[in-house]
Amino acid sequence: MSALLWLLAAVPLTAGTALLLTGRRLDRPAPALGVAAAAATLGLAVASAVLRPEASAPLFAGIRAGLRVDGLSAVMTVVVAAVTLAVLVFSAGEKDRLSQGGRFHGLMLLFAGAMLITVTATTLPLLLMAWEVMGAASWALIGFWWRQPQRTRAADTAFLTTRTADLGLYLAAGAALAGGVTALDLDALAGARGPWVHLLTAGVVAAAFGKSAQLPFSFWLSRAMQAPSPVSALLHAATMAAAGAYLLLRLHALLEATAWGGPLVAWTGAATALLLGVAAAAQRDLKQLLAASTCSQIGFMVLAAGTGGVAAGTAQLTAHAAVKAGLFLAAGAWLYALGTKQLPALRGAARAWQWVGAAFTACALALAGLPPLSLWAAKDEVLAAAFAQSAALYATGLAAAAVSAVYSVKALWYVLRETPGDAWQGYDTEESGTRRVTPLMRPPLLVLAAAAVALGVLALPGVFSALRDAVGTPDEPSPSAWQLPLSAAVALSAAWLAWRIQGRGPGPRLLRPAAVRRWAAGWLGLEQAARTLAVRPVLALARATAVFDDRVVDGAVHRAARAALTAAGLARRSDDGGVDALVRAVARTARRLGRAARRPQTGLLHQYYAQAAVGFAVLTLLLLSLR
Amino acid sequence: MLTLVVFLPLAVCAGLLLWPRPVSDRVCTGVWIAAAAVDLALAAALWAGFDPDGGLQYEQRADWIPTAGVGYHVGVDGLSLPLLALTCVLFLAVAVYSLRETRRVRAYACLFLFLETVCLGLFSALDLILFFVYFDLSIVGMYFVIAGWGHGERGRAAALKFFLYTFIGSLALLLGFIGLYLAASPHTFDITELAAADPLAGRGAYAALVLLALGVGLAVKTPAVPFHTWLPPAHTEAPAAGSAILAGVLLKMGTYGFVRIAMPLLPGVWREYALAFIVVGAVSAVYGALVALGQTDVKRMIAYTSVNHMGYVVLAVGAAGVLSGTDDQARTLAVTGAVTQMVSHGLITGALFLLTGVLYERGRTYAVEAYSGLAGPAPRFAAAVAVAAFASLGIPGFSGFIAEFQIFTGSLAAQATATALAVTGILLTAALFLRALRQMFLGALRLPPGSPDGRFGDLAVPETTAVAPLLGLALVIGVLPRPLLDVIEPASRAVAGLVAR
Amino acid sequence: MADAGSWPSVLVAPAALLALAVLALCSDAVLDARTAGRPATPAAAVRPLLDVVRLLLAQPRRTPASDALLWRIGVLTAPTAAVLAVAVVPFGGHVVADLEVGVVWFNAMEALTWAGLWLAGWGPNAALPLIGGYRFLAQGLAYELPLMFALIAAAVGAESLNVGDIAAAQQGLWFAVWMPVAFAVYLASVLAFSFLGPFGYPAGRDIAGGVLGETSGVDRLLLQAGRWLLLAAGSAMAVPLFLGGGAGPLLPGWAWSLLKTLAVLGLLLWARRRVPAVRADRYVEFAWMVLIPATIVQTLVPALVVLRR
Amino acid sequence: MTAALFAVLAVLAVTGAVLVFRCASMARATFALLASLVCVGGEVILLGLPYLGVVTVLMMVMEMVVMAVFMVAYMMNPAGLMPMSMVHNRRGALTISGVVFAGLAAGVLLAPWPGRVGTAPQDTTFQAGAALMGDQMLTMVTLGFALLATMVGATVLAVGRGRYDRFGDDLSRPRPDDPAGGGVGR
Amino acid sequence: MLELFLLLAAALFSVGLYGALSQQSIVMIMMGIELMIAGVITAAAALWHFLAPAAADGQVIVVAAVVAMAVEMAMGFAVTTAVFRSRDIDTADAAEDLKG
Repeated sequence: MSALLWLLAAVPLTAGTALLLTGRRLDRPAPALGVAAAAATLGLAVASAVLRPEASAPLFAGIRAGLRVDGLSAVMTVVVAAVTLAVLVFSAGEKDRLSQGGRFHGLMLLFAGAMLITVTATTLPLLLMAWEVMGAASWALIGFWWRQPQRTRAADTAFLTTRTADLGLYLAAGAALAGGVTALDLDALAGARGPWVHLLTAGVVAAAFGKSAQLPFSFWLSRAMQAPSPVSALLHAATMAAAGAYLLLRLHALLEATAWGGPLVAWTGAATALLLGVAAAAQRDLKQLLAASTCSQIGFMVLAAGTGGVAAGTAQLTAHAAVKAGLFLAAGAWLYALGTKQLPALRGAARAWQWVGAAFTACALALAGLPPLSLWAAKDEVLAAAFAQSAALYATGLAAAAVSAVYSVKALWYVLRETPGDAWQGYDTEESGTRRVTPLMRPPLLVLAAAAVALGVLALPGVFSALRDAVGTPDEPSPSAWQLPLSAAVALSAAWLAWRIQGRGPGPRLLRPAAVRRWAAGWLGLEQAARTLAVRPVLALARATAVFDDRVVDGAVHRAARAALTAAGLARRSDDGGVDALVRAVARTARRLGRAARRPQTGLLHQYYAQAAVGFAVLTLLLLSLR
Repeated sequence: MLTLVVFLPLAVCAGLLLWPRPVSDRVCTGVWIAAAAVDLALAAALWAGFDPDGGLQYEQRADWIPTAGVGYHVGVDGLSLPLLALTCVLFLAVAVYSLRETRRVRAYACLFLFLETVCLGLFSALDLILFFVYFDLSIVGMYFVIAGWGHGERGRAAALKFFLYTFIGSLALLLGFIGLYLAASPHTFDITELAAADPLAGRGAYAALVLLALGVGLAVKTPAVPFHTWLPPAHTEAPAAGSAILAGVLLKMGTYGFVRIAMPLLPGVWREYALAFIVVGAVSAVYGALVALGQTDVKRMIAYTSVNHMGYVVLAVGAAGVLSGTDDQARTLAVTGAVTQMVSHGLITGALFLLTGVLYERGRTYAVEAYSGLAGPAPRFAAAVAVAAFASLGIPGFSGFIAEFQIFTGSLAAQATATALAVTGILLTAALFLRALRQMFLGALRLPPGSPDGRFGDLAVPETTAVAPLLGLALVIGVLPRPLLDVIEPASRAVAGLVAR
Repeated sequence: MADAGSWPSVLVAPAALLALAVLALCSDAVLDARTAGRPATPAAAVRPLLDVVRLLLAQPRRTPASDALLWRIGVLTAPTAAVLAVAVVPFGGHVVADLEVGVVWFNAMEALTWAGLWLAGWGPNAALPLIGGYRFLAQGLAYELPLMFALIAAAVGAESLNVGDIAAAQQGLWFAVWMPVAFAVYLASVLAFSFLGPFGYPAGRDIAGGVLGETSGVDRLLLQAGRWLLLAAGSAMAVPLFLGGGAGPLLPGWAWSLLKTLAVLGLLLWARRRVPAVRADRYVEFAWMVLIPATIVQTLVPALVVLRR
Repeated sequence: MTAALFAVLAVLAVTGAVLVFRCASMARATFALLASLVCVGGEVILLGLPYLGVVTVLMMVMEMVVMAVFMVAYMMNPAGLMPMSMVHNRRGALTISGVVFAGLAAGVLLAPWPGRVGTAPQDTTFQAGAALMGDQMLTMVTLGFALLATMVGATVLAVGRGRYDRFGDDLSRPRPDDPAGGGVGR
Repeated sequence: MLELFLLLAAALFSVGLYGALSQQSIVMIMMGIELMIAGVITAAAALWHFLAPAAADGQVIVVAAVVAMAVEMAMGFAVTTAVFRSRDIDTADAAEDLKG
């Protein structure tokens, strides 16, 4: 049984690394191999979802690396596997653009493996390992076309931002161990002692916000759009971005353990949903629009986690995965075809390629939250859970839902219009378009669009209660009778209003003042803030310390050395001047004494006798005096 | 058996030196590689025959200077065996890498064989004076490597600075050893006896002085922040192989000294001043990372990352000394993390330095701005550097993460603020590596004017065969840490126990 | 033991010595006459005595820048030495000065002849006498050591340096009998220090009389007298040393001494005639290489005899 | 009687000594010295050491005669006929000897001489002989060796011609070619 | 009575010293030394006679002095002969090669 789980994790990882290591040789068969691996992974995922295996292995002293598929994980694994397969099929279609297929598919499979481990991990270290590998894979994928500097810079920004947030997990792990949860088991984290639980919660929340691009960290998602479209679809829409939300859903018990955990998460989710929705509405680039909308949708999931609506969150996550993947793939298709993703330039794109247009329209409508479709149902459940918490949250949520309707309709408006005569000027501004959509691109789009629509069934109470049981939070509030039609009405009115306004003016009315529009377009100025507040001071500090280190610390050593040399010089001089002079003086006196001593040796015998006589006389006198 | 492992390289070195007929470079390196390979095989045999819970094994003891209580006492336990294996692996990698060396190869090979014996000797030494002798010989050996094969005049100046600085450190160490020797009631230099006797228990000021001496001596060698300024010039001027060994093995002597000598022999006073070591560790980590971020020379940057990584080890070792608020598992985790970090840092930074050697051989300069878009002409080289860089900044799947996770988890309980500060270190390391990678490897191709033949060849066979196993080992430890941790954990539990008594 | 010399004996001894010397001179003259074929008449015997008168009356010759004082001292030394030497000789029981160290005294007085003869040679400031003086020194070096050992042999035999004791010690057997070498050497030495006969080298005719060359008048007389007195003294000393002194069956002590002395004188005069003149350097070589070892061995014999007794 | 004899001999000895350095003629100086030494011999005999006195006289006579020979051989003006002064530093020598004499005299007069211990034996010569051959054998041996060394040393120094002159460079000549002939073994 | 003898000895010694110091000729110097040794002999004999007649030490000193005199004479003349033969000089002043 547990082998199935190891296999689930191992297949994508090994396939990925194999593809990576072989490098250029496997570029041609890479897409096929990738898709095959993804299919196998999907099969395994479904099997594990059904069988719910469990496995663990010793990792550190007293800490094990455990994997388990429970309700939440089952749903997540299936979603991840499915979206991965769809995206890989789509990217197979885009084969000529992604020339180094081996590297691309390898990284994508590596990412999928990491994501699968993240969703099935039961202990914190394993989760952290997978978490970090996902970050690294995203860096490699964003910077896939490493020859263009702006892409690699974007990759760095994305990686560093998520990495900054990931520090929280490290601290969380330490806090857990300190707090008494020696096995670092996710379920037991809530039981951490004393003050450590607050640090633990803070760490987890920070990591989740970082990875899911919530408010303080959301700017990296806009930079992540430099990645090829399939990457954006898989990573930055369905899986990685949602991982943060999943973590919060998984650790909702921990959030409740601390008083401030739940409300903070909820309110951040709601605020992100609303503000990033507004930002999305102000975007002129389709992918930027979709990215901002991802942030706001994940805001809803975070809101659900904060308010205890685990099932709602899961539903929202699943639905959003399908919808957003579809939209990104559509945008990718158009980018592949027309070489641009600017909305004005994409006018009439839907009409040019009907299949792509149809899928895009379906998903966009779902995104807008129109009644029968999936997101509407999921969003309602989330709002229900929010309503159970506090009315204000419900109101913000509803506003955010309205804004989502606005930006979806905006996108639709551009795409569905006839292609104007001068449209070709806008083409090929970012890439050289191929003016065609390869056959392989169409099936994933259709599947995803179908899923987006089908998941609307969640609205039915039966299905939702089944989901609640699966997830293990049976007593979760379900949307009351009046909430469903209210949200539907809000969504419809917002959509109709947007369609009307779109037709006349450059953007929705409430964005009338230019400053607000620019602020919203620039992703709420978060990146500039982060750059000025964090990056630039750190770099300055780094340069300062480098100079300090070379000049002061190293200087001290050199000054000590110079001081030693001067002391040595001094010693030498004193030695030569003082001691040596003394020695030379002694030598001189000795020579003079020597010369004096030679004088009595006159060679004359009689003088010797005289000297002898005098000597003996003195001797006798001495003897006499001494006696 | 152990003495054979330690002195085999020396024997080969002597043989090579005294060989009457002139020996061609190729043969010299061949002999060197063979010796290193055989030594690695023996080390592997040692590892295979090692019983993790057996404490000190393969002990050999003989009288060396009985009147002064100095004995030739060698033995291996969970702490030293991994380092022993690491030394063998690194020296083999360096030997293979030196196939491309052309300058005075015979002396070069002999010097490295000598260094291998010294390093193996030090890690297996269980007598303070034996430890000290190897400690000093390593400095001498490395001085000649840097002075002889370094880059020109500045090489000699750097070598001299390295020698004097670490030598003064070793003198402080000797003072500490003598302090220990005098404190022990039957005067002895033997580590196991001193550990059992714990001579300095309850001797406040005197013990503090001894710890200060030991601390300074080992901090200079580690290097911890205030005493680290010898490292960057030594590294930038040393030849690639020299840097790999200096970073891979010689730095571990300082940290190994903490784990082998300072903690078990001075438990009481270690606990008392653990906070100092934690602070030094944390400061080293952050300071090292920050200064590395501010560097423009890639080898100097990597050198500072060594300071950063060693800072984590000092942090972990310090945290292991804090009893309040921590339980035995946290302290064991910290010590295991420290030892794992030594091994992983050895492998990863060794690989990194070898790769910078490749870079220097082709571009004749370490300046980051001088290169750009190297991934084009040298994809394998770029891939290797990327892997090494990511391993170094602690990406899971590599040994770096295993070590750093254990260090942070184990140390947080002891001192939350310091560890939190240190954790930011991995973020800075990530930033500097990514910036360097982006600057040098990605983007449009631009080569420095100095590169000899105007193009940037990819990794040659000896270079790949040198670097690949190191990164492979790091990957294996990252993915399957248990074989290594099974060996280290019992020993670190013992050390943690010794410190806590 | 000879009784100590009383005051009058001091006069008798020189007179006796003079008588002996004259007797020796006359017998020598007789022998000369006989050898020259002239009849051995009392007149011939008395001829030398006539010289005495001649010399006394002759005008003494003077040499330029001569050292008169030393010359006169030299000439006087010879006879005085002889007289002083005889002082210790016991004449049949009577002795002038019975010195404890009689033998050494005799030797010392005999050594004075060295000084005397050299001064006599140096006095006239003339080459030939000076050469005569040097010749006597050379001869002196030759005979002195054997003579000393001979005297020592006698003294050792008698275990005393007193001449009387030596004479008394020869009751049983005369020393001459079992110390023949010593006796012979003694006799030769007597001839030598009186530069007569074979040892007349210092006064040899080849250097015009040597020391006697420039002497004239009283000086010459004194020298000649000294010569014969020394001969007589030596003979007199030989008696107590080697011939048992005054011992004898019938006659009183002094008679026997007289007889023995005359016998020795006769022997010497005979020897003076028979033995040809000997050059000093040849005699020195013979004396030092043969006589000294012989006399040493000779001295050893009585030493051993005395020790064994 | 002995006191008178002592006085006479003492005066004679001192005058003889002074005369040695006053006489121009070397011969006279030598024999003045002889006279002085004979008087010293007499003094010794007077002091009851007849053997030593006579031996001294005996030795001095022969020595002075040999000295006279050397005096004549080496001195420039042996007979003192030419007026020349072979003296230097008279005043210094006089003062030193004067001082020495004064010192000695003072010592002699002031020193508290002890009384006589024991009486002289009957035969002093025997006493000397017994001592030399008994207790003082070492002195006797030393004097003996000294004399032997002197004889050999004096001969070596004085003889002008060495072995090689007489027996050829490699000492191979059967008969030494001495100028004067003679010598044993011819 | 002893003092007189010793005065005699001192007188002889001083005259000998004067001679040795003032005379230039080597032989005259030797005569001076002879006189000094004679002084010693007199002193020794006197001391023997007046202080310790029982013991023969005095006499041994006299014998030693006599031997010394003999040795001094022999070596003196040997040196003078050697110096005279090589340098043709007889005064002490001329033979001052051993000057310091």
